[in-house]
Amino acid sequence: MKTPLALAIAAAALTVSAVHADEPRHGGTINTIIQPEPPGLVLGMIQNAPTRTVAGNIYEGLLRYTTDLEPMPQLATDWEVSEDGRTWTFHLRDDVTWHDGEPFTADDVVFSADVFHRELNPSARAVLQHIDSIEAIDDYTVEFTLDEPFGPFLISFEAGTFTMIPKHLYEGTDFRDNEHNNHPIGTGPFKFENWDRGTVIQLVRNDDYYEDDLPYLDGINWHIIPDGASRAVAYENGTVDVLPYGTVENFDIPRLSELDNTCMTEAGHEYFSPFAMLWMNNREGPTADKRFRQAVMYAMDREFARDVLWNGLGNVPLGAFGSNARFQNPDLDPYDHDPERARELLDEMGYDGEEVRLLPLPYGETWTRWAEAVQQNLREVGIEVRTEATDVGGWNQRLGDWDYDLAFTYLFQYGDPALGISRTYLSTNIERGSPWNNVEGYENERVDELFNEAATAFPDEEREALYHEVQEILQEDVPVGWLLELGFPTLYRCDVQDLVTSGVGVNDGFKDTWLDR
Amino acid sequence: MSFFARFAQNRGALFGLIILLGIIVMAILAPLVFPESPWRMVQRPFLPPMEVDGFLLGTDTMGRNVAAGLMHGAWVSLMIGLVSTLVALMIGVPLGAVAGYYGGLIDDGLMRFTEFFQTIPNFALAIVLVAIMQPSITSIVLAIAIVSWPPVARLVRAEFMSLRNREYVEAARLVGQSNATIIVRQILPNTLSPIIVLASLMVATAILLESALSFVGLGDPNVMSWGYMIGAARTVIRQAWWLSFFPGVAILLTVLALNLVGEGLDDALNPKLARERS
Amino acid sequence: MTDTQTPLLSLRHLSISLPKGADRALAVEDVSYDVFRGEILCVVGESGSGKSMAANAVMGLLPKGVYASGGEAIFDDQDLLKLSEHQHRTLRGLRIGMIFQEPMTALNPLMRVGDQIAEVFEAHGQLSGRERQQQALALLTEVGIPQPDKAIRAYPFQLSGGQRQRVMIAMALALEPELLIADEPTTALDVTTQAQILELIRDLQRRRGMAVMFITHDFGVVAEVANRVCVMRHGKIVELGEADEVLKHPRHDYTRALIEAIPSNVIPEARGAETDTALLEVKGLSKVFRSKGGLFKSAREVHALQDVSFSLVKGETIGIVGESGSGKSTLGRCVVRLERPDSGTLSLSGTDFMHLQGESLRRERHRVQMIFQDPYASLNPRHRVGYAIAQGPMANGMSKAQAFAKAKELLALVGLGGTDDRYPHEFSGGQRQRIGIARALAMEPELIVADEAVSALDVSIQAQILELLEELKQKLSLSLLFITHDLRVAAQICDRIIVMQHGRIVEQGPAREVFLAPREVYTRELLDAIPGREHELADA
Amino acid sequence: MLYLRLITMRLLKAVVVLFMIIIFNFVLIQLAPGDPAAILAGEAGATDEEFLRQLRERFGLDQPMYVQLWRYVSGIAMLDFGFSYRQGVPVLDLILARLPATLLLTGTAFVLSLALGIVAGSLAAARVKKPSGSIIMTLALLFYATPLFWVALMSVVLFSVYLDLLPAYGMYTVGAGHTGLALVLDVGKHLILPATTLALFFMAIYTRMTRASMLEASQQDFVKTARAKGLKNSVIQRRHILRNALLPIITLAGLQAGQMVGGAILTETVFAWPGIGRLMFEALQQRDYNLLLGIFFFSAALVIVFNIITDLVYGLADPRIKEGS
Repeated sequence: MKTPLALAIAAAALTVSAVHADEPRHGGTINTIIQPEPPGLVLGMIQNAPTRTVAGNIYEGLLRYTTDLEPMPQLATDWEVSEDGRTWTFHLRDDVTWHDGEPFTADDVVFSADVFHRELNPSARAVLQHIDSIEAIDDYTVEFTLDEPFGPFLISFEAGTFTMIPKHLYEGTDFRDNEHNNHPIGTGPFKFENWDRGTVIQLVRNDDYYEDDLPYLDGINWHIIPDGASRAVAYENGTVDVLPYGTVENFDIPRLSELDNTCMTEAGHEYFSPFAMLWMNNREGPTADKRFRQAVMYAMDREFARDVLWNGLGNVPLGAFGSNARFQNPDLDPYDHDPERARELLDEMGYDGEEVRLLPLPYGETWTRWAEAVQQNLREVGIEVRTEATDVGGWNQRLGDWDYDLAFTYLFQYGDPALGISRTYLSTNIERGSPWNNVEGYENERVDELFNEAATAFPDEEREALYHEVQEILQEDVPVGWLLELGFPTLYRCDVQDLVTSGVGVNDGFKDTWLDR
Repeated sequence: MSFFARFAQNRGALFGLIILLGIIVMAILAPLVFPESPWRMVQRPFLPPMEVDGFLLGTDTMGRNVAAGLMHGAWVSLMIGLVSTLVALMIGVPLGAVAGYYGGLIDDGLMRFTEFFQTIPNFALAIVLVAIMQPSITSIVLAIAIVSWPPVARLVRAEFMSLRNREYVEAARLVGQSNATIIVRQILPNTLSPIIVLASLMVATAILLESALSFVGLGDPNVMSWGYMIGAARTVIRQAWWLSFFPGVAILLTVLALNLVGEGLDDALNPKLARERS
Repeated sequence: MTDTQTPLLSLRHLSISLPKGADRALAVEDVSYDVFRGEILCVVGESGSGKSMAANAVMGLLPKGVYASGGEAIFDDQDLLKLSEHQHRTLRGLRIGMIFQEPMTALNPLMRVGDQIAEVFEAHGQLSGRERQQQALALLTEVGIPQPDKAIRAYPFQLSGGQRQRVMIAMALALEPELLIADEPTTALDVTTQAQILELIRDLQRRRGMAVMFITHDFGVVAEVANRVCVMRHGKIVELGEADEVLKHPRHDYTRALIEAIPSNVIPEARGAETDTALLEVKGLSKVFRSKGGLFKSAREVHALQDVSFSLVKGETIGIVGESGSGKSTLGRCVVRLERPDSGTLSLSGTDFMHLQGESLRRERHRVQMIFQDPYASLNPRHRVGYAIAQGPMANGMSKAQAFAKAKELLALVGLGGTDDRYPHEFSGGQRQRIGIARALAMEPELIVADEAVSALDVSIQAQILELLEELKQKLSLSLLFITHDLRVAAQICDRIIVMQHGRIVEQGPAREVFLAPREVYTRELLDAIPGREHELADA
Repeated sequence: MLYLRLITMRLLKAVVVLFMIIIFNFVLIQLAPGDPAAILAGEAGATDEEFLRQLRERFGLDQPMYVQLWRYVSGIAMLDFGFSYRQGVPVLDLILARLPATLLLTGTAFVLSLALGIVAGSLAAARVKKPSGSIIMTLALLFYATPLFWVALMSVVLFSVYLDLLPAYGMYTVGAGHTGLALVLDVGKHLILPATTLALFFMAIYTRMTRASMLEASQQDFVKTARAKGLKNSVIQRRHILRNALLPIITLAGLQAGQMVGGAILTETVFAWPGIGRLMFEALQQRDYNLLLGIFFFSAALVIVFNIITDLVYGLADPRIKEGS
């Protein structure tokens, strides 16, 4: 009797009644924190985390993703793919307007993807290189043609990656000097209101938003507080209601999460799945020896780091693919904490006590502490370690110049190995100047082949087999140290409802949020 | 009255000296009392003081012994304070001596140079220098020295200017002593007491400066210093007060002791002033 | 001044204690003397005699740690030593006024002169603001300040030393006190100014009929102003009596010694030059000091020396006499080449001594040496005196052993044998001056310049040093350029005298001539201003 | 007239010093590792050569160093401090936006520390050897010896968290929409903790300095003269001793006022005060050269302005300078 649709509705109704006592209500402004202060708010021009977090509520992409990384309609209502997996057609909503009142059409999509992102956006370029053409079929239909099937194509339409930029304001201008950069215009549920540098960024409700009733909130204030302890105080004394991940130090989380009326969720980071790694320079020094790298893996007490430094949040990874990643191979031999084994490996390779330099990640206290713990772990198996502190600039430079032996980092996985994982191991991705490519200098032809084939293989079963094989090779070679799949918790007052409704969390989640006050 | 008797007349100075000696003993005994690295994670994290035997001051965020860190840190803090002061003296004393002794254009030039360094706020310059050289003991010591030599140069210059026309200096010139001999043998020994007093205060300031640098994350990551301990404990100040409290008190006491000793030295080296001041 | 009168101030068995660690326990021991209305009592003594202490006790201005430990000081039937600070304060300025030695520092540099005088009235709640200013003006007129209407608005730094001392006197006399205490009020002044201030004090005292307690170290001043004298030594009274009596017939040896130590007016015969070859020849010497313009100041030029010419023959002693600012010290410093003259010539035994520079100057320096004024500043406190003397020869290439042996010899020569391993602070002022002389001699110089070499010493010591110089002159046939502000001292030791004023030579000639028959007005003024000279001349 | 000449002379000197500072900083920062394009690229989380090339070209980083320096110096001559690489806003705008906050903070702290320091110092000088004097000096020594940031942290914990009396951070209550007097009061409330914290250390300095200077002044002959006049002790302390003792304090205060800008880095960071001290630290970490140079320039200029003011005040206070020449 029951159609799937009815089922869904029933389930939704059930969820609603179970979780909320009330219907969503309008009104109220939410106070939260942005850390660090973003350099600008035009997504696509700037892709760093704080820009994504704020501007994801101003701009939108064609799709959103659930916490299981399934696509949801946003500006596109539905989409289809051709048999050969090369042609994708998106149907757009016809009732969308930009914040300045102009209608949003297929031309904007073509402009954004083909012109704007091609010129400015390196992470979009990684996808765009697989796209032959983008055409507006009519005002509300867009067709993408790929040169060959590309596995992660459909996962690339998140607001922060393929941001929709208003063609009528940007076409023909110098994008970086466009006057609208200081007053971003998007299609999103919130409009830019004010940015008092060093203090606050304020967004207000978009009254003309196309989805009925949404958003519920009158506005969002993103407070800018540079000191971690002060940010914790801001939450404690009630100034802010939401602490997005990364805004308070991990040591504060247990204490804060036990405060009255405080809830915590780890959901909302699935799209990024931040994966902490230890770069090991494969080119020279002791780290060039596979056995040394294996010894490092055995020497590190990753459970300790997770439990003490990350409050037990997150997951010690098996290997190169995180547990959230698609196509993880569960049958690999794990690297457990085994100092004895590490010493054996070091003896075997004849490690002579040559000093290795360790670069911590200059992103706050937890990372500094972590580097200290790893340093101590390594010293205890007999590795001479010297920590070299750098600031963000120095860290970028040193990694870009490959001037390190061991270095902390974390990378986003972007939902698909072809976007987030392969970039770290492909030898074609060895290039000076960037801290995000194959920085360790790992070269393995077989690995290159497997990753390249898997990216364009179709359908998924074929991809899985290829990815499983590559994981076995990586597990043996240990090009980098796999430290932790980070759990980035979001803390909020329990009366803030529907805060995290997608795989990017608060980055685009405030449109559904309402206050039960 | 002997030097020490005059020094000991100032009860504060005596008190300061005792504290300082205590801290020096701490620094020297550290490797004996805690032979293991202070970085070693030895107990469960966030152990409050006096809860477990052998962990008088508790453990830190990663289960490292605070008492061990404090004792090893004494050595580091004192060394940074001392060495950076010595380096600052090595820059400031010759500059000030030459400027004050020769006067004229040389003085003008050197003083413009000194003023130039004083025009940039100290702490800002120190931060920039450490960041550029990358944090390490050497860069921290250098940065502290570079921002703290101008007062030395000014003091030495002033002393030299007031002494260079003293009759015994003129007498030395008249008997044909060379300028270098006059600077080193006639004038310099007579400027030592104010320099010693200033130096004792500079050591204190250097320790404060080092802790402030560590606080903003520019400490040497390889050594356990008090500044580092506070910087590291700052984020957990709410749940583990003892982590920033003990090193904070240690800094406070050291700086206090050095100041008291400085005052005592001043009294003992300038007995006339001391009588007026008391 | 009859003994039947009740004294205004009466000190009875006064003792004053010094703080622990001082060189003696009591600054003043069992001292009794009276001061009567209408008289000037001179308390005279050398440094360390405790002569000022009693006055300070009377004023309630004893330094910290010093206190009256016995006796009493009766002023108008009350014991000043027993007064509370408040009671004492109401007496100060109102009934007892005081003036001090250093006119340069005794006035608040940040307050206008008029306001500082007006403060005296304010302190005792007298007169209204306007009246105070008027009164201040009247006082300034009375003490003879030029342009009192301007001076009243001036800051102390704008006045000369003598003018400041007049302001101090105006302040002390503002409320017409019955007793004026003058603590060495003229010591820091030039001799001509000193004469004027002494005259002023005497004049005011007579007109107002007040009592003056005048503290001084100078018997000349005593002769000039005193009705009665109280001679002190080591905190005790040596002799007390009528001024004439004490001066003419000192009963105590110490008093006699002091009076005898004053250079007399009897001038020894000039010895005459041994040769007539000029050792030092100075021609048309000029020196200008330029102060660099500061932020608020414009650059200033001072012509310290203008066209100075003279010559000194080997074995001769020439005295350069002048008041402060006359350029006499600059001349001395130019001769030893601590300063470089701007123009003129300066030659030593025929060699040009003026254009030497750097290393060549350093090599020639030993030929001219200097004896300095301040015995406390002229020896490096960190060097043993043997080394202080030896370092000169060593710098000129003598071996260490030889130099130290020589130092020992010279110390013996100046009467300090066996003291070469002591530090300067272990010596008295006079002894240090002897060491300074030994240091100069160590270089075996052709010429010695003595710059105010005895001015900082007590008269008795001064006499000894002069004697030593005289003796050395004979023994070593020294050539000496003797710079002093004191014509009498110059006349005692010099063959010839040069009188300087404003950087120029006013008069030069044989000592006897200049002293007894001066040709120039200025020289005569200088001579007339010497305190007590008329008195002595009358005696002689 | 005199003042006019003074000011022109000082300004000329200031221009020379500032020029030296520009060159010095420029060279210094060029020596630093890390180039701003790489950092921007790093922050973006993804890069390729094209992106870096675009950035470098845009900021003129592809030019030789002397060209960069020349552009910068000639820009400053026309009050153009360039563009902030990271924030995409003219440097001058960023600094001017933050400058008032810093001036408010340091100005308040300065006045507070100077006033309290002088009062406490004179009290301590007048009560030498008495317990109250010793207590003041002990406190001053404690404040002097306590790390600034530590006091800041402790005061946040005490006053904002446990007592909930004062706001812990920021300059005003965001979203409260205060205007007029309410805004002034709001900012005032936010100012209390940072200004007091910053002031404590400097207050300790001024207290000690005042006391020493007063004791020295009280040894002067004119104090004895004043006492001989029969003046009350309080009048002597105030009119004679304090006035003379203030002269060296003015000089010191001028020097310290500049150092306060440095101290403000710590205070502004802990209290999230939106001033240039904090901006500087952020700019440094992000290698935002133009911004950093701009801030250096401004803080040096601030120090120079303070020094000129000091000279003028000194000139007013000391008649020997005012009426000299």
